[in-house]
Amino acid sequence: MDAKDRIAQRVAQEIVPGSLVNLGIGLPSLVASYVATDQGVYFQSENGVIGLGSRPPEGMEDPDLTDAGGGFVTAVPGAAAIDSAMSFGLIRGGHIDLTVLGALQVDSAGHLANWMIPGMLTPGMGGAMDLATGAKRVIAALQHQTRGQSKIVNRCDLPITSTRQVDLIVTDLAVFDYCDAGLRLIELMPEIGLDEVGSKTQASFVVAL
Amino acid sequence: MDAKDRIAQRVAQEIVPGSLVNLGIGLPSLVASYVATDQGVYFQSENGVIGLGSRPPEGMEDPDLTDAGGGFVTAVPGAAAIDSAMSFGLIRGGHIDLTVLGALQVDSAGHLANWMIPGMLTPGMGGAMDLATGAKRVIAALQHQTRGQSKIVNRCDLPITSTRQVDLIVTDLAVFDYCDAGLRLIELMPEIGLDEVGSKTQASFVVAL
Amino acid sequence: MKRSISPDYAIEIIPDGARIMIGGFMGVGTPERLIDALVASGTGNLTVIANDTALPGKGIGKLITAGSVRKVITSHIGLNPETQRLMNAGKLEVDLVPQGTLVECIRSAGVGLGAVVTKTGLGTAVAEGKQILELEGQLYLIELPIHADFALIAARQADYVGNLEYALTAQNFNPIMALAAETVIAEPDHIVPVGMIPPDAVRTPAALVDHLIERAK
Amino acid sequence: MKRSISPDYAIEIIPDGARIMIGGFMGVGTPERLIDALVASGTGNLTVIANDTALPGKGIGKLITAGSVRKVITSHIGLNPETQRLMNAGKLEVDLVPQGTLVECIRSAGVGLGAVVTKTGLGTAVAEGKQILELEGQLYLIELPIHADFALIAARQADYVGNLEYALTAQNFNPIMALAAETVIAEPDHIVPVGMIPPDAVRTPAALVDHLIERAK
Repeated sequence: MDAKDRIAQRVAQEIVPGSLVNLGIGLPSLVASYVATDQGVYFQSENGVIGLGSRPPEGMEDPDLTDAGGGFVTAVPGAAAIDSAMSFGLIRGGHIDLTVLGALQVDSAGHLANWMIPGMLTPGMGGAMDLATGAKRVIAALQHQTRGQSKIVNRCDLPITSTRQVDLIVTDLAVFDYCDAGLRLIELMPEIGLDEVGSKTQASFVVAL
Repeated sequence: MDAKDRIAQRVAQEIVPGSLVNLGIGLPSLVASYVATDQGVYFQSENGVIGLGSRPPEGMEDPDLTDAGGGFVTAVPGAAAIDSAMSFGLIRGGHIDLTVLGALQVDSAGHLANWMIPGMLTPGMGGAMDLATGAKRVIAALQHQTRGQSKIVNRCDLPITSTRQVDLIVTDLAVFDYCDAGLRLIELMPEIGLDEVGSKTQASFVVAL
Repeated sequence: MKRSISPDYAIEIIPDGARIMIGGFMGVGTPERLIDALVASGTGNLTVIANDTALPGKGIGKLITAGSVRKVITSHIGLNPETQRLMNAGKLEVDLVPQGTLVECIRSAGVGLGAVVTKTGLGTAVAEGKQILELEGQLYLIELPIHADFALIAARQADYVGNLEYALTAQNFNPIMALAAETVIAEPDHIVPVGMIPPDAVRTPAALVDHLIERAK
Repeated sequence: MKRSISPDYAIEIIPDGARIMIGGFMGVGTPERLIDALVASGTGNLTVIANDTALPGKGIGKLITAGSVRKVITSHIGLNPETQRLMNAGKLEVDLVPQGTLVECIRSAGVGLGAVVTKTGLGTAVAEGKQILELEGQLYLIELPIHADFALIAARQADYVGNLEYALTAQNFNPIMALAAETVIAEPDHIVPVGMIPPDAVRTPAALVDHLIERAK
């Protein structure tokens, strides 16, 4: 199992039965495959479906049923199709129980940066700003480092996505949340030691394992 | 034909083929019966239907298909059912070509009063404030006098419905619009003389017959 | 999948003094069985948010007559003389709001917006005491979101998970109120198996509905 | 009843420099025949308002590649490297707006509201130069309505008078854009007789639609 799948599998444990969950594109979208289908969990995709399902059978893909990345999907029984105003009404209005977002950086204040690298890459924020601001719970799911640089930083130097503090960070090395003292390490991923997390993390954190 | 029907018949002449029209409850609702059914005119009722039709056949009334007064109606082929947010989105957004509203008073500034008589009667504004403010064209349809008092006044002493100037006033005596000089008499109803309108109107007006 | 509950059981969770949205337009598309249970429960001191107070003996009119309501936030009371009588007697507070503003304030609460910025009501009694905003040379009235503790809504049809479908003018405020209350209780005429309401026909997604009222006995 | 017109004929009414909304989400639910006709017409200097710029060779991506667009107001350009290349080369102005703000600004234009009052974007680059409003102790960003001269929308089905029905995720921005443009041009997959779309299935009432595009040849 590679790093991304390990992260996705760990995030899946955070999903409460019966909840409504939005998964960002990329790494977060892998989470769905680790959630049991009998838990009454509904996945919302911001392009307009509640009850996103797995991949359709070969040859049965419908061009009018896609995920937010434009890929073919199915819908589960009990799904609902909604327009973009309703979709973001649900997101901004606090009706999404949990969103899992990818990140370029997350910082000690719980700010997430995931929509542009000035001068290099500008994908745009898509629905990320609304999700990071409006969802009831926000999990940042990301690889701990990129090219040897920590993505868990004291202060984002990339443009942030929201001033709302994320609730949980899950990386391939560890799980963090926030307490009064700031960023807090609460769990090590299997076979990872505290020293490794310390040496690979730029941000200061307290430990509560 | 009584006064109300004469007013309704005259208002009907203002309705342009192919337009979307909202008729207020009471007197304005009589207008529909004077509009030919082959003119492609659609009536919107603010409780949520576009394409309001006439009375349903006896015994076939549907409790879920009513006008804004709660009375049974039909819907024409090509009708659409909408929720209240969409209904008032259309109204406030300028998508209604014409609204016909009843009035307790209309004044020289074109202000309409039709939602309360302090200390006596408070029906409430319902959709009237949105209609008077948002429709492309507003016609006030009312009897010229009530208990010998002119309802066309220099300045409303009843609480106004909107600061937006109405476009046309149709009474059982005359038709008025507004020009740079203010209220303007543009038409006498059949068998009505200028002197009668003058003596029964409190507001000052210019004449352009 | 949700369990269906009886109107009486549903009403037990509503305390005295609760702030309740009730769907319906002149009693059309209104949850009559929930209203009957609410009247029977004796729960009082309610704040009711609704388009109108219907007629005496119909829909919200029953709550007004029963004296269950302390305050009503509404656009129209003209067809219910009882509402006007109680208001004039100082026994019922009536907050009149233009209908388009009312539905949009409910929507804004439901979709996480901070205010409704509208021209409706500007320069009228409705604007008294409210903030005016100038944008691009135009004046607007700032109207604040309207939330509720409970929304009692009527629907033509629900499926077992709680997706809702409405019919014709019985739709009105119901789908908007389903967005804006802590707890949403839906009274459908019919409850059908999952899959019988196609995704494109759903107007209120199941995730918004907390309780489904069981079929009428 | 409306007459149906060809994509080429519809596009003739769109002048250089027009401000155009185009429905679709990553090319899904986007009016491809209208876009093809617009590219073929050579009309340029356009401002396009859309959720995203799709992919090269698909939907709005074709307009980007053809150089028809001067400015795009959108939430996401990440899957179209051509958009990013033109932006970096200074040949295309890109105004990035959060997706929920974008759809709500379009809606507010369509439903006659003066602004969108939202927390989204507060404290980020999106808030730069914008007015902040404090209401009940909370800060909000004021985002202005977004209008257009034309809306090019895709629908699953229209009837002869122009009522529209959408399908699944091909709905997205289409019904909202149909509210917010001077002229609305709809490209349905199918056009059916009046009465075949029941009133409760209509998502865009005919009154909003100015032109229907004829069936594909």
